Amino acid sequence: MDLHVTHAWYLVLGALLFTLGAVGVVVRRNPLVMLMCVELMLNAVNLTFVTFSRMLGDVGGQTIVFFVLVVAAAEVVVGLGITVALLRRLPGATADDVSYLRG
Amino acid sequence: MVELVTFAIAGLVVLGGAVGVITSRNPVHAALSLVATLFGIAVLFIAQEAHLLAAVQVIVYTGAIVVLILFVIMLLGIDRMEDVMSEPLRGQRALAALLGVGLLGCSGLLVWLADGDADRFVTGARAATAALDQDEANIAQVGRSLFTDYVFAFELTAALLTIAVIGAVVLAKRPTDLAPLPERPVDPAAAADDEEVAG
Amino acid sequence: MGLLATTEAAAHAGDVPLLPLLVLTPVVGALLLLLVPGRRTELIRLVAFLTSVLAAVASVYVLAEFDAADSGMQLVSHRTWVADFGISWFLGIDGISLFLVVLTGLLFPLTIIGISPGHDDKAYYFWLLVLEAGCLGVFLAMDLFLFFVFFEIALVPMYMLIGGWGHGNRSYAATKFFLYTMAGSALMLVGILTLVLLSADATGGPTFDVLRLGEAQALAPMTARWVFCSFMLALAIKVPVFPLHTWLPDAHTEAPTAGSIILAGVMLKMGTYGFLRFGLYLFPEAAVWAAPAMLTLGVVGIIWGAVVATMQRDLKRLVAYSSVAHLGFIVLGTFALNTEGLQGGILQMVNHGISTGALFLLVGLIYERRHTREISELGGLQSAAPMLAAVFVLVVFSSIGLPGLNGFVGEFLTLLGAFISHRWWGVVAASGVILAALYLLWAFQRVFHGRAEGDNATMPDLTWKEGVVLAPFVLAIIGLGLYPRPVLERIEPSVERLLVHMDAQVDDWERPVIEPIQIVVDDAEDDLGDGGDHDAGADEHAEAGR
Amino acid sequence: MSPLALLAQTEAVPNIDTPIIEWSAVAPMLVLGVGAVLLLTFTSLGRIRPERGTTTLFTVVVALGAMLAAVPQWAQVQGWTDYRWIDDGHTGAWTAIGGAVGVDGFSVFITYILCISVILVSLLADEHCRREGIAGPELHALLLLSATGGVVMASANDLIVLFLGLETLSIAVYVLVAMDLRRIQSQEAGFKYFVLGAFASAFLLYGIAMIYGATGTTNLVGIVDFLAGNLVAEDALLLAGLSLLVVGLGFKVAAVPFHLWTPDVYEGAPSPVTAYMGAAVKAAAFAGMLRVLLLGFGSYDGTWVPVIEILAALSLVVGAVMAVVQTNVKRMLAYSSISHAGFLLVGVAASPEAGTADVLFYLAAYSLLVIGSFGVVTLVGRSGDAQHDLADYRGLAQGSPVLAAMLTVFLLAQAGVPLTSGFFAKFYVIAGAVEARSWWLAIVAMLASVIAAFLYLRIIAAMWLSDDPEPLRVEVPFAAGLALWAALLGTVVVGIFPSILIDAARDAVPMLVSLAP
Amino acid sequence: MEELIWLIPALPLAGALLLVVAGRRLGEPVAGLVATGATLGSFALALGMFANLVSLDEHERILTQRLFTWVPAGSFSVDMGFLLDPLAMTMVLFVTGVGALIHIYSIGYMHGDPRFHQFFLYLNLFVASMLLLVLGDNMLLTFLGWEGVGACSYLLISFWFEEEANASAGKKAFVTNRIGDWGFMVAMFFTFTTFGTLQYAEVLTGASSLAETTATAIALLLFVGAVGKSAQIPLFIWLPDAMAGPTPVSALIHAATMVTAGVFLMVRTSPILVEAADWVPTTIATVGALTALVAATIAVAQNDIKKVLAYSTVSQLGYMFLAVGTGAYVAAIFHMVTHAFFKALLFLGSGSVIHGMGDEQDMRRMGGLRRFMPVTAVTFIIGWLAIAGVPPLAGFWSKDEILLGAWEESPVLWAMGLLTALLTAFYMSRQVFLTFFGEPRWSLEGDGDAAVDPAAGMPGDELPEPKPAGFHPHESPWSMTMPLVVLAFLAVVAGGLNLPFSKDLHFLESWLEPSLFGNGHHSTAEGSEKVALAVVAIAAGLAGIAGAAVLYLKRRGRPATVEAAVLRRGWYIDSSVTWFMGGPGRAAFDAVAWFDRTVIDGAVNGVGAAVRLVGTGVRPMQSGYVRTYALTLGLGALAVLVLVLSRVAI
Repeated sequence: MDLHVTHAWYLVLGALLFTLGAVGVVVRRNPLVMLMCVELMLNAVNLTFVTFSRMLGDVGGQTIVFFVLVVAAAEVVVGLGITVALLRRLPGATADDVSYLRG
Repeated sequence: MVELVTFAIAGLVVLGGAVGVITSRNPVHAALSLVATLFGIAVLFIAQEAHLLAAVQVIVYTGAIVVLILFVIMLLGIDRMEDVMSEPLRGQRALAALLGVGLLGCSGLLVWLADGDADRFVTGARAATAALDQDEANIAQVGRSLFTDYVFAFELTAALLTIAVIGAVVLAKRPTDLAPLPERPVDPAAAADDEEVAG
Repeated sequence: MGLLATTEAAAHAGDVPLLPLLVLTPVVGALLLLLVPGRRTELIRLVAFLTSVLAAVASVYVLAEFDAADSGMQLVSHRTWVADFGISWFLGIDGISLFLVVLTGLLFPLTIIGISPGHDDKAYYFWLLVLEAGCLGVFLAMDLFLFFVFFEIALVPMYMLIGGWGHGNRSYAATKFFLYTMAGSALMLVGILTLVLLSADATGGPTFDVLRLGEAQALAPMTARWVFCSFMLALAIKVPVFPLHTWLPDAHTEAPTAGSIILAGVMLKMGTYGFLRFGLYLFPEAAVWAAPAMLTLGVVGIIWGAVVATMQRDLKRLVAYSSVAHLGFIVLGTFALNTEGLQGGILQMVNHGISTGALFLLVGLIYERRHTREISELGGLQSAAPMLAAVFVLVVFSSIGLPGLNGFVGEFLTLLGAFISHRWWGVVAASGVILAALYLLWAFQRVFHGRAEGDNATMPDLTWKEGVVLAPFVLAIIGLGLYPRPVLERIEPSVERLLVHMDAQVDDWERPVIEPIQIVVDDAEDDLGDGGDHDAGADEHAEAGR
Repeated sequence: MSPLALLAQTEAVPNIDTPIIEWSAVAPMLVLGVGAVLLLTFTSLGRIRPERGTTTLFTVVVALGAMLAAVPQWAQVQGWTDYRWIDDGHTGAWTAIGGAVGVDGFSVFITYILCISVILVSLLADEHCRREGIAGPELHALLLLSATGGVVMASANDLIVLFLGLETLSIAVYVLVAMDLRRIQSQEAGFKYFVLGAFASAFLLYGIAMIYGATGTTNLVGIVDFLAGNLVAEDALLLAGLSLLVVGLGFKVAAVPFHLWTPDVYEGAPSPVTAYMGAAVKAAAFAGMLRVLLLGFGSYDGTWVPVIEILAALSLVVGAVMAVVQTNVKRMLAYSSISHAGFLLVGVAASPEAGTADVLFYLAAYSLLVIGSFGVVTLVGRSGDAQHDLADYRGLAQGSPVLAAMLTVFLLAQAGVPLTSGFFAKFYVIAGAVEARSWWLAIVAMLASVIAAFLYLRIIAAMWLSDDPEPLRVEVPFAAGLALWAALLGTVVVGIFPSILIDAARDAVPMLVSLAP
Repeated sequence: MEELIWLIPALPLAGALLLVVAGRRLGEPVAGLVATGATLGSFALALGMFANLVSLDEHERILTQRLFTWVPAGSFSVDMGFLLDPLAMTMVLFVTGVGALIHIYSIGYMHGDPRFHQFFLYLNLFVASMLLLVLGDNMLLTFLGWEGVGACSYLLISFWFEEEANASAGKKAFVTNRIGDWGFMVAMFFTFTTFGTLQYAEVLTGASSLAETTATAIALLLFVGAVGKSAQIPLFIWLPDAMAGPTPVSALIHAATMVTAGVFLMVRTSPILVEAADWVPTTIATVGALTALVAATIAVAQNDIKKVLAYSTVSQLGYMFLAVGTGAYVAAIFHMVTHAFFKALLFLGSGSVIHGMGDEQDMRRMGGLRRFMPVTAVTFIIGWLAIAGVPPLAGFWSKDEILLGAWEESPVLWAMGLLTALLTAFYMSRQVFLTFFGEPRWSLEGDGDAAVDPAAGMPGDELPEPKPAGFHPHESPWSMTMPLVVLAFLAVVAGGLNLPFSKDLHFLESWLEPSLFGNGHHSTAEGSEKVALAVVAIAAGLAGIAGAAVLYLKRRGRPATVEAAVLRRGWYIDSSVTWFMGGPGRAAFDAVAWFDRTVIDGAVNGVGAAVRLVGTGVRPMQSGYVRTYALTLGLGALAVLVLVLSRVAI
């Protein structure tokens, strides 16, 4: 059997990764792990971009990944900043503990 | 065949890492799993001939981002085990599973609609201006793209990074005279009852 | 368009812009009030009073300027407001609105001088004047948008008046009033826009000009009915038509006296006025279609309002429910769709404003003295305050519809109109006069008759000032009852024009008119007489068929 | 040479045809961005920190400068011959910098909304920061930077530029929200906003990726050309991408069911920042949404209009209903902003039929309203930014009648009472919906506005109608007073003479123009 | 002369206005004199007008005057205009005449009342309204007067409002009348839609062209109006209660004038009645006869001197309707006039008695008053004889004509009328005997424990307290007795208006001829038949008197057998109505009010509550947990995806 790696495989892998990331954000309580899960999602998108780039024969997709990386970096910086500030007040808090605002 | 093996191994690493991220009780383990995933992705980049991105992926993500995360974990000492087996929010997991299944179902639907052939719906015009050229180095191509089509976006990243810097600075400050922590709010449903009824 | 041109030509081009002046006078007064320091109560009252008197003078001047023979819009003021949507500042007056404007103009100074708020005078008079502007605007606006603006803007001062100077449950009542009315008008806005936008082709670009929209009649019948319903809902809530009336008792009961007077005297008329101006004029076919339903609601309102009023323990609430019944008559007259009914309806609007306004004023005076509105707490007031009782009984009679007083003429004409077009509705509605006597006289008996005890026995009678305030009401009650002709005369051409318009627009409908039997000369042969009988019978059938 | 060049394996770098940078096209964002950097530079160079009044003044000047810089753009777009002090020969809408930036009336209009928001919010924040100990010039710098992102969104002709603009805006706002380090609520809000924002961004990005796959480009002009030139039979990927775009943008505009962050974040954020979010973030997000959906996917309106309509209806109703049961004024206004987003979505849904003028008008009017409302909230919140309960407003009318009157006007305007800008805003949106023949949505919108009116009345009643209150005297600092008066003036003037604004909004047509060859 | 018609009602109206403005200042007795003067002026004017009318040719005896258009609306137009024809003239004369007398009487009767001037104000207003009623040249103006008299009646019945009963009686009168007014109004609607006008001139001349159904409807509805105003079954219950008002009011309004307005209306519109289906007059006659009989039976058992007269009035009004129903319009008017005289006389006499007895109204506390109040007694006795149908007094002639008409219509009706006549004679005699004859019963006989109450044992409800010893009734002042004398004179001679003996003596009949459009009933009975009937009637009257004499004068037999409780309670009609209104009626009203409050308003508030409930219910979704939010967001995204993709996949 000629098992050929098609583009679809990459795309499905990306979708799987995205899903895992999304589920991770929803089920994990540690703020940093949540952050990591978002990174998983972004990476899934990156993979998708690169795959499309290859399929389309267009370098633009790869360039976009570049920007996504920058955004991810900036997000992480700010996200970590916020988390640090938050955890300074509430040492050891999980995401669920941060629920003063509700209703 | 090489691609198949590469894909299989890298794919497994990617997924394994991802599962590790979302199941590790220890955040440090999660971070390390993330590194695995990122590496896997980098390999898949290479498999798709995006060499520059593979390099950047490793350098920026694993080298900078994950390390930063690890620093914070250490700094705050929040490497406490998280009880991943229990879920305080009722229905959260079931619905999360629904979300996961749904998203996968959607992608499955897409694949099914395309009859397994992604090209059927990746209908985009094959690039004419910035075509991937097998002869030219990947880096040059990305570079050209970056400075032509995406030059504005490229410039814009400056603002993004500036903000990140300011944000880090601002949020790292240690405030004086903290406001006391508010009391835990009561259940919102109960809170609504003792309002006056009008209208 | 031609219509507009002629009416504009008819307006005195060189004269002062009377109608804008009328609307803007209270606004200016209100703004002036803001400049007066809050401590200077007397000055504030003076400014407010003078402003309202000025507006009253202007409204009377409008009455004087009004050409009774002209059925179209008079004293038109037309300025483009929002060009791209065809919105304009378009004021005009005709027989339909004339007396409502005069009533509004005259009612406000009386209210201002008659009742003092007790606290926060500045804000009180400010809102009252804003309210006056809004009320006048509603009756004068001939641009749908402008109408809507005034219709809505009047809510705010009334909300504030009820909420700020009302009684016990004022916040609840004010909110209910505001939201209920707003709910209706919210849908009306959708209706207005639908009408305007769907007519845009026919009118050459969107326009809110009522006259042009009415002439164009561009909507498909079903659409027109839907839009009509949206108008009706909003207006019916305002009137209020049964079963949308329950905000009224609350609002009236909790409102300060001034609020009640204006609410009953002026604001309820916005709805019935809208029925005529917009419901009938813009959607003649739909109005004909809906007439039986509206008549039914009118009749139910008359009887329902009366029955519920009978059982009230709160004097003000009782009067409020009596309004529901009275406005049922107006609805009845309006949807009779004939000259008699419409004229009666309009006259009844004025009459109700006077009678019920006076009733609320009197109840307010009693409340000021006794600090209660509970009927059971009162009793035998006539011995302590014979003048008050005398005026009260007169107003009660007017409200009951005693011939010779104002209430009767309008009531009779509305019933007659209903009878002409829909016989049985008229017959049933007429029984409302029985119930009116029942609840009002019973209330009067419980409050004024019997032996006075406790505080009731020492209640002071009317003061001079109160007498002066009440005098115009009394005069109007008697005057309009004995000589309503000047009013009816001015109303008639416009009503006639409206009906001609409807007649022309609705294909398979003719406005109900009576067809008197051929009177056979005395010395006619018997068989001729039989022939006459036969004709009459045929007429009856024809009428019953409609 | 950049590090990238060092990585290059080739010996000779070929010449690159870099696109022309039309400075006039990016002048406003440049002014804003550079202004922010300059602000930071100046303040960090000086040893002594300047009075914060200076920072505010500087911010106002920068924003005014950006507005000034936008004037020639407007003149160009409208084909006016005057006011073109930077004239590079364009007339009408045009596209610049390699097709990444579009200059049209729409973008200029949004630029104005953003700049005015920045000015008013910085005035509001002036005293607030001093009182709350929110450090340094960073708040103002972040305001300017996020506005830069907003302007980028409004003029983005490329999805990835839009995304970057969005992130610029958002990340800055994450920081702004979390900035009040004394209050844990602020950090909580920042955290929630951040996590959810990043989460939503991922969806948005995934959507962009799909669209990229389906059309082969992220440039809106390219997408339109592609869709016009090809009959896409298998458009599932495109539709999926479009859906995720709607989700991502729906999150930013706080449409139900992507709205859950809104009340918490609005409540937790420092009050001036809340004002900014209500005004500027919403405006930028809607600008982005309109640009993408209307310009990029105008031919797919059959797909996205129903979705937007559902989101609109949900937002209208949920926002209004939830607002009714709140007791915290900030939260009430947050929910009401969701309802307003619903109104705006009604306009968006109608935009293929009725154009964007109604949405733009609404955005402009609402910006002033929300800044005014939250401005008063800022002042009444007083020390600790904590007095936000409905009960805290008792007696405001007795102690500070002018402030109470102002809030009343703003609230009535939000309720859509005539002679305020809010009325015309609703009016135009409903007109749009009627023009688009979606009566059901118009009716839902109006009914929701009635429900929402209840909550405005509650606040008004708390101020004016409560029994025997202690008079509540609130200090009004000069700068904040200025901002409030400006917002009030705008609200009332536009409410009486809407032509001023609606004519401009009608001229502000969004347009996609191919890059000139 | 006709241009002065308006003055007739205007004079009393002016009097009323003057009293409104200056009544309090004028005070007693000037206010009374002013009012009396105004009415007398009207009377004088009416006399002049009468002379003028008589001088005209018979066919020209219709004077009209139009003042102004009252209600113009579309095709509807009604004038403030007057129609003075013989019928109206008759009414005007006796209204102003009797009215003036009662004004004079009231000056004495109301002496000392703190609201003396107000009383005369109302009286004047009443006279003005009554004159409008009879003079109006269209139905609407008649209705104006019709309601005006009703309002005045209300005001006067509840004149002494401190007593709850008086106030209730006033209200009851007005509301009951309103039921009739409903009929009148609807009748006007019918008339207008049929004729296009409400002018009598056109309506009555055009009536012959009416379709029978229309005429039936109008006639019936007018009759409903008349039933209310003239206190016929079933709406008669208000009139006995109306005696709560001052006695002159009872005399003027509730005996002589207002209550006869219904009869006037029926006669006025007789051309329509003629066109109606045959069963309509029959119904009217039956209702009339039944009312007459029932009221007479009730009157038999009343102890209140005014109540007897009140039921008597109802009964006599029934007579008049009997006449109307049998087409004997002239007889109806004739009886109306004679009744006005003798009933006013009786009421005023009873007022004089009450006055003299110190406000005692119960006849069981009277007796032998003829010695104390000779003038009153004599005049009252004349009134008694007149009403009892003793020839040659006025009542005999008019009653005889009615019975004649009834006989020709149906013997049953005649029999009912005759029985009524018998009863009338009986209860009137009973009244006279109890009041003026026998021994005084107002105070206890003897002293201390041995004191005996002379009234004890008389049937009836609880006795009023006896008067203190030494109480002496007194004769009334001249202002009260003078009218009595005048009225007594009229009661004696009024029969001369329409004597049956010869066509030439039918003064009234020929006088009214132009107003009746030839619709008057002309007796076809033979002279002998007439005489026989008259003899039977006289015999019945005498029998009644004799019976009463036996029972009350000679004190043989037990009065209680006659004065059955069921009669005293008025066949329980009134109490049934009261029970119904207070019981099921009130409950129904309460139910409606409850429905309004709970269901209709409840629905409104329910919407608000529902919004709140939903808000509260959805609130937990806003749990504060960022993960919930993320999940919702994700599911929302999924929903959008599914929504959009489902359109592709399917």
